[in-house]
This record gives sequence, C-alpha cells and structure tokens, in this order.
Amino acid sequence: MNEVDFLLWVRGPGLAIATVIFVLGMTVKMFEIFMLGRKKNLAELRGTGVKEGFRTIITRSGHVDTYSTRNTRFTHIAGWVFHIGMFTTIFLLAPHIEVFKSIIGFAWPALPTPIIDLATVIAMITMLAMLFHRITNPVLKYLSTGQDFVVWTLTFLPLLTGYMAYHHLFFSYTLVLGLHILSVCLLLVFFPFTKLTHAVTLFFARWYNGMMAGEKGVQQ
Amino acid sequence: MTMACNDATTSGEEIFTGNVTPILNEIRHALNTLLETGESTIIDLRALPMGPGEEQHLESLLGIGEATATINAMGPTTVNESLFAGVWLVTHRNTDDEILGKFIEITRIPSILESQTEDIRGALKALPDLLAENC
Amino acid sequence: MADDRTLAEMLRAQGITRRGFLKFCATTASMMALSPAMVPKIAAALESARRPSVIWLSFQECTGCTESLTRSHSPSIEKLIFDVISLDHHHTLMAASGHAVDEALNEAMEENFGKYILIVDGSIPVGNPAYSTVSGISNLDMLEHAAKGAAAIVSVGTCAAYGGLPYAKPNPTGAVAVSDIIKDKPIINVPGCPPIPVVITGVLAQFLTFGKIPELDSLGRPKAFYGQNIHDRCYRRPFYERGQFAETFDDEGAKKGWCLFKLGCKGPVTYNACATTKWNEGTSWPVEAGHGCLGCSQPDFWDMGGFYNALSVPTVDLAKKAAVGIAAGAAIGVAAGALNRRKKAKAVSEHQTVTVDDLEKGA
Amino acid sequence: MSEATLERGLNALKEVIDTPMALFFSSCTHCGMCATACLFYTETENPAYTPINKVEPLRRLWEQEYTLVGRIKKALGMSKPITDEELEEWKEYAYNACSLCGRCTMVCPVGNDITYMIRKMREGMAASGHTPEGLVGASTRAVEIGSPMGVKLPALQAQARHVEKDTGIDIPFDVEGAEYLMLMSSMEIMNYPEYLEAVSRIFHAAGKSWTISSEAFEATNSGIQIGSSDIARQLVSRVVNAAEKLKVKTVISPECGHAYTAIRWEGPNLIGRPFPFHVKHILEVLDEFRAEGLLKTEGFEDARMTFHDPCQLVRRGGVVQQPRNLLNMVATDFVEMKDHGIMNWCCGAGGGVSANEDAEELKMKAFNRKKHQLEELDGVETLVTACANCRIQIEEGLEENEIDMPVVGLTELLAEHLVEENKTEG
Repeated sequence: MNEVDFLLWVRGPGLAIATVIFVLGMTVKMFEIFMLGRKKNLAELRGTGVKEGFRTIITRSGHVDTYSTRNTRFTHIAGWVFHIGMFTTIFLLAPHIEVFKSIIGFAWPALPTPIIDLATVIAMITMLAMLFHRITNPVLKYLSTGQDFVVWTLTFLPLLTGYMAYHHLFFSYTLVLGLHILSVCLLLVFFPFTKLTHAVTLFFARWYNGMMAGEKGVQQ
Repeated sequence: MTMACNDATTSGEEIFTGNVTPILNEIRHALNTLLETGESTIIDLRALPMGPGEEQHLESLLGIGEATATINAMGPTTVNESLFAGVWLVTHRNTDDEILGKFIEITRIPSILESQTEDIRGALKALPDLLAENC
Repeated sequence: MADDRTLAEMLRAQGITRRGFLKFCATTASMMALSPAMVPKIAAALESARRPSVIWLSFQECTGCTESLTRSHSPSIEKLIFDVISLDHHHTLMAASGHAVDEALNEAMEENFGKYILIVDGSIPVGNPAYSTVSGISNLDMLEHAAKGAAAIVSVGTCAAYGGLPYAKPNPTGAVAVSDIIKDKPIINVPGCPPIPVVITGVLAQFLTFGKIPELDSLGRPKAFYGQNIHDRCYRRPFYERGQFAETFDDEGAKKGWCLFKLGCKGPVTYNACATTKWNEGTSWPVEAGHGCLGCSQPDFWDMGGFYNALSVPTVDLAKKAAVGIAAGAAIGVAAGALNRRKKAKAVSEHQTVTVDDLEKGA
Repeated sequence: MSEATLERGLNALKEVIDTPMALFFSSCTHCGMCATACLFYTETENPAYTPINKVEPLRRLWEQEYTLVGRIKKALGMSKPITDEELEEWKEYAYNACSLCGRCTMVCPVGNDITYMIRKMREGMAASGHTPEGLVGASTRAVEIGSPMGVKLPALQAQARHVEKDTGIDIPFDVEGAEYLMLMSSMEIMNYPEYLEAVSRIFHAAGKSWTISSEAFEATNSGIQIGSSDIARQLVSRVVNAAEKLKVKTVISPECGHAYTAIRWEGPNLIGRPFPFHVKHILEVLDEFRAEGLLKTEGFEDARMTFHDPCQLVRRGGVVQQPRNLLNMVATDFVEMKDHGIMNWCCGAGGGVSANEDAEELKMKAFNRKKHQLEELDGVETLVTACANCRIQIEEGLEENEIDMPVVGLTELLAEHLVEENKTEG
C-alpha cells in the first residue's frame, strides 16, 4: 500500500464507508429524537411561538446577556471566528466546491486560495486558543470529558492536514492529501455519535427554545 | 515601443502569468554580482515553467545588442549579447536545428566562445602541415 | 562488441571539438535538470566514462516508450547518446531476427556479465505467462534470466515501473511491475506514458556520467526529474490561486488559459518534469495544450477516479452511498424510535403516583 | 404507604424525556456559557452549579435508554449507571442551587432549555426520595393543611374582616358567577395583608365582581417546586374545581412567581385538559383596568424607583410591559436595572429555594447578584416588585447587607394612589 494506493483507497472506499456511516448514524439519530414526540401544550397560550422559534434560531447566535459578555466574551468571539474560518475554508475553496458539485450537482463561485489559506490559519489558531481556554477555565475544566478533546482533535486534523496539503509541507502532496481525506472520513464517522451532532440539532433546539418562550409571549 | 514586462504580447492568446518579472530581477542581481565579484551566472531557461509566448516575450524585452556569434559544433549554437551589456543569450541547436538548450549567461564573455586548450593543441599540431604545403 | 575507448576519445574520433563536447555537457546538464554550474564536473565525469553495454527488453508494452526514446521521427542528441552507449539488444531496433537475436542477447549478457544496464519497458504478465512471450520464452523467465547479470535495471514507462495500462482494473493478464519480481537489483523507475524522451536519456546520461544510481524518491524515481510536483511548477498556478478555472474545454476560461483543475487535471498529485522540460524540445506540454495532466507518471493513474473528474472529487458516487445510508438509517431509525416509544409508554403505564407520604426513602 | 425508590425515580425520568430534551442533549457542546448566566455560579464560582451539570444524570439516562449507541454501550457494560448516591449529591445542584429562573435557557448558544430539563429532572428526584427536607414539609402541609406555610381558612377570614372594617368593602367569599376568582399566596396572608386590602379597593373602584373560594384560596403549588407533577396536579385541581364550581371567567394569580407558572402554564397539562376559564396574573388584570380606564390614580411618588422582574412572571411568564405601564402611572423617577425585563437577574429565592433550609446560606450568597445590580443604579430609593417571595428575599438581603431601601409590592403602591369615587370613611 504505497501513498498512491492509500490516496486512491481513501478517495474511494474510505469516503464511501464514512458517508454511509455518517448518513446512517444521523438518520437514526433524527428518528430517535423526533419519534419521542412532545405533549401538546394545553395552556391558554399567547401565540403558537412558531415565529419566535425561527427568530431565535438567528438571534441566539448573538449575545443576549450583557453581564456575561464580560465573562464569556472569549467563548462567544472565538466561537464566531472559528466557525466563520472553518466554513469559509470548507465551502468557498474551489476543490471543495468540486466535491459538493459531484454530490449535489450544482456549484458556486470560489474565493482565491490565499484568502482560504488565511481563513484556515485563523480557524486553527482560534481552535488552539479554545483548547487552552477549555483546559484552564474552571467551568470548562469541570464540564469537559474525554469526548470534548476527541471531538476537538477530529475537527482540528482536517484543517491541519488541509493546510499541509495545500502548502506541500513535510510529506508529498499525495500522502498529505490522503491524510486530509482520511481525517475528514474520521470526522464523518464519529459525527453522529458525539457532540458534533449539535451542527444539525442546534437549529431544532433553538427553535423549540424560542417556541416555548414565544408561547408565553417572551421574544428574544 | 516599450512594453510593461508582464503584459501579454499583442498576439492575443499569450498568457499573462507573471514569470518574466522575476527573471529580469534575477538578471539584475546577477549583473550586480558580476560587477562586484566578477562571478558570472547562467540561467537555464529550460528549467523554468514558462507559459506559451513568455520565452519569446522575455527575449523581445532583452533584445539583441551589438555582439552576435554562431558556433558550428554538432549543430549551430547562436550567442548574442542583449541590449543590456553583460547579458548574453546562448541557444544550442542540434544538426536538425532543434533547440537543445537555451541559457541566459550574465558574464563578460560566454565560455563557449573561448577557444579550448585541446582544440588549440590540435591546431598547433595541424598548422605546421599547412605551412609545409603552402609556403 | 564493447568498445573500451572512453567517451571523450570516441567523440574526438568523430571530429567533435572540445567546444562541441562542452556544448554536449551543457545540454546534458540541462537535460538532467542539474544546475549549469555543474557543467565542468559533468565534463570531467563524461570524459572518463566507459561505454556501458545496454540490453533493452520489451515485454507487455505498446512500443510508445521505445518510440519516445528513439524519437524515430527525428533523431538528435539521443542519437548521439546511442552512439555512446552500445545498445546490444533491442527487438525493435535490431536488424537481426530470429535465433540470431537470441544468440546476440546471450552473448551480450555473458560478455558484460554484472556490468550491463538492463532496460525494460512493458509490464510482466504473471497471471498467465503465455500472454506475452518472446521467441517462446515468457517475459517472466526472460526478465529473471536477464536481471541476473545486470548492474542496474531501468524500468522505462509506467508499465514497467508500476504496471501501467495492463495493470489497470481488471488487470486480466495479472500484469506486474519489474520491481514486483526483481528484488535484489537496484531499479530506477522512469515512469510516464510515455516518459519524456529527454528524461530517459537524462537518466542514462546521469548513470553514465556518475556511474551510480541517481537519488530516488519513495516510488523509485530519480528525484532530478520526478522531484518536482507538476502543480508547483505549472505556469497556470496563479490562476488556481486566484480561483480562475476553465469549466469546460471551450469556455472563456479555457481560451484564456485558466487552470484546468475542474476539468480533472491531476497535476497536484503528479511528480514529473513536464512543466519545465516540456515535450518535443520544449514546445509544449499537455496543460499548455489545454488538457489537464493525467498523472501518467503515477501508479494506478488509470484508476484515479476518471481523467475528467476534479482531483478532489471522490471516486465513488457519494450521493448513491448517502441514499443507502438514509434508507438503512430510516429502517433502523424507525425501529429504534419505536423501541423508544414503547419503553416510554411502558414507563408511563408503570407510573406510581407520588404522594406527599412517599416523598422519603423508607418512610 | 409505598416509598420512594430509585426504580420509581428512573421510571419517572424515562416518562418525561421527549423530543426537545433529546435535541438539547444532542446539542450541548460543553461551552460553559450557561454558568455565567446563573447567579448561583457567578456568586459562588462553584463549577458544579453550572446549569447543564444539574441535569447530567438525566443526560446519561437519556443516552442509555433512548439512543441506539447508548443502549449498546449499556449492554456491553460500558455505561455508568445512575445511583442513589449520585442523585443524593445532585439534590444540592438541582434544588439548593437552582431557582428555575430560566436565565441559562435564554443564554445557551445552541438553544437548550436547561430550566425545562431541571424541572423534569426534579420529577425523578422526587419519585426517588432525593428532595430537600424543607420542600417535603412544605408539600405535605400544602396537601394536608392547604398551604405550604400552614395557613388555614380562618386566618384568611380574620384578615378579610379586618379589611372590611378598614375599607368598608365587603370581601366576597364563594360568590357564584363572579367574574374573577382571587387567589392568595400564604406569604401575602401572613406577611403582606395590605395586598388583600389593595385588591379589594381596586376592584371595588373598578366595579368588577370577584370572589375568594373558601375551598381553594391558596395559589402557591409546592408540587411544582419539589418537581412532582402528581402532587402539583392534586394542588392545582382544587383551584380548577373551585373555579368551575363558582363559574368564574378568570382566575387571578396573586403577586407570586411560581404560582402563575403552576396554574397558567402547567395547570392544564397537569389535569390533561384546557381550562374553561382564563388565568391571569394580578398585574395583567390591573393593566387591563388601566387600559379600560377603570384604574385611575392620582399623585406621584417622588422617590427614585426601580423594578425587580420576578423570573416566573416576566422571563418565564411573558408579563413584561404591564409592570412598566402600571409603575409609570405613579412614578416619575423610574429607573430600569441594567439587565431588566426578560434578562433580569433572579432574587435567589424562587423555585423552592426559599422553602429549603439547606439552601439558606447559598440563597443569601446568590442575593449578592441583585445587590450588585442595585449598586450599579445610583441613588435608587425604593425597589418595587410583584412577588411576595422575591419581596421577602430582597428585604432579608438588603437588611443583611445593611442597605436601607424599602421594598414595595406594585399592587399596594397603586392602591395608595387609587382614586375612589365614594370613599367611605373608617
């Protein structure tokens, strides 16, 4: 298995297996979640809360609590910067757009690669800062379990290997591209079984949060 | 008609890739070294990723200066100094007039032009025969 | 057969002046992608070089490599190299035929035993040796026999180096590369389909001038020619950086010579000298001609997920795989969901009303 | 006489886990932002009081019971079961250090309603016998005597006669067909008798018919605080039966926090059917009177005033603008706290904390958050609120911190400025 075979395997069967596990896992999770159901609220409500639910999906990304802005400013800003950096890298880099085009059929314009390079670097630095914060902050230290660090690594590796692949660092491009795709496969495989599911469930969670408040006339 | 060094030439589909400027800068540094240390530099154009038309574009910028020479050894080799003294363009061709190598030499005189010791010894051996025959 | 005169003596015998020899060294250095400053060193080495005997064996191949090497359409410096090396055996080029050829081969091997260079092009069918034989002898046996006395083996072309086209799925003949059979001899892989002519002679010249195996990369290829990544040396790289891509072979982008990544160019994973040395004496190369690099100097380049799919595009239809995932997920999900609902319903049915009297343990 | 067991607790938790909760547990990324929104954490810096940590046992139960991977891990013995010891330890986190104030829910970036989950967590704690002494006592008294503080009907009747003597207004008991059914919280009967006088004068001036049911005058619901729906159903059914028997149009929840949540939001879901009558907080009704011009006031308070938003009324109840409208009728110098309205901070005593002796010290420490808020306002002389429990907590807190500031109920304040046409003397 030389580096070319490795790349060929990971671009083909590797991604195939990862995709099946990812999609299967997420579908099962969705069914498990939504088949539990929720009792209808029989109280005399001030509204259905549906509109407030959708509003909260957007407003909850902003910061609502003036007091804690002083204390969680880092988490809030780092969260924003990291996610923007990562999503820019994933969705606006030409080769990535080609992958999506091969799956969903349509494409969109890309950003020049130096900008994506910058976005990747920013995302990685922010992740390192967040890791440091998770280790030092008393609340985060208390809350964190092994899974938090595993998920951190699973998210960091694709960025790192992607950066290395683009800059042809250390190893040959073929090997590093293979490692990059492998790290993406690992991310996909673990996705449905870790807190990574928040990427999908948070929209429904925010909706319920906003809806339940909206039913009582409270709007964020 | 001065042309910006990175502009594509007028012939339409030339590709503007910005390779010409770095080479001109390298020549400038080489000329500097030549003056300061007397050390000459040779740039092998075959080892640089030149876009189509870029080589011709570079050559047209360097132009042809005062001195030109051709050597007939295993096919013609043309040596000419560019408009910039000390910057020589050496093009080796084989017996079928195919380009085998193209170099830019930043030197006082390309070494290929100098007569070689073995050849001079050969001449030294051949000259007495000539003297014997003619005079 | 072998001529013990040194290379310099031979050239002078052909009336080539020292200046001519210097020109030869300069162009050879350029061919070997060595820096011009090396010319004096090469001249010195070339002068004392002995003429090695070379045996060329062709197995399961399309003669593309031979044609590329010999440039039968216009002989030039390579011809000169041929005059220098004594090519003692080549099926296609030899005038002799039949048994005479076999005797010449054995004779050449015995005479230069341990000193000759064995050049192989074409892969070796081990699935069923009958697929490719030469005068009744299977390629496998011939290779093993010829390899015994070889000082070094040069696998010319991706077929000899990695199995190439015959090796591509489904590999009906069970084709393998030279390095899969010969394990005890130094092997230089000169992949490419075909390899650039200059690269073939460059490797020979390098072996000839320095008398030892050039520095090889992890896939056994001389770093002088295969150390550079096409993508890194491609003149269209600035377009890749700016995100300017040709979407089809005849669109505006293609006309402007933009990057061909989206049209399947395999440059980023391919190591070869095409971008600088180019083909046909530096005239052009695939990308300059407007077609993406096929990655022909890489193993399994036939199965790299389609010549016209972008490199990053997976080689499997992920949409179909996702559909499988959703279907299976839905089935398992519905079952799991039903299990959850039954468990919850059971809990509700087993509910024991809490009263203020049983708010404490063991009350 | 069955008894509380771990089995019954776990069974209760299995009953309450639903889609929102599964979404919440699937979304938490351990980012820790709910901690800085919770006054029990900010004033103690104890990371165990981080809101999401308060439902950790519930999360594990959801994972082990309601996810495929969790069930497999449990089958392979790789999961940590929930034990009595753990639930006993969690009593401090889920009761002493939580007033169900709902701030964490408003801040969680992935939208987890942590308050909703802690309330459900308490169902399991109650069924498995891990509830604070104080709340067990309060619930027992509420069910057996009729009020968590042991207030009986005669005490209320005495107070009513007292009000009749003072104001000459007749306090209507058990009047069928009255428009409003007035509920009282024991705290008001015991500590703030002015409330009954205030509402009777206001309703008299507004010419609105109301009554008090002798069978169900108590508004508070210890069942909600201890987290047992069964007990809560028992208590709220009394109010529903009384209201239906008296055929009232609207039941009024008094100046109390969790009572409003218990009756309006949880009531119908506890008894399993919509109420045939409205449920409104006293401030909602007064604001309606104001709008209809039935509540006229004269004169203004010149003191600089601020308003403490009771969590269950404002953030969890949606009665946000009404207190402002009413307060502006009588206050000229009304200053809002920095985090006011739906993001105001809790007084530290809600959700059963005040009835829980174990939480006494913690409750006082939590009050510091409200102290800092008040300190940030320069020159505030009076604090107005609309929940008896908040009022007592703030009074105690201010006293302990030697801050001289009167704490006034909004209904009383309005009554002081009430314009009454035929004001009878005496």
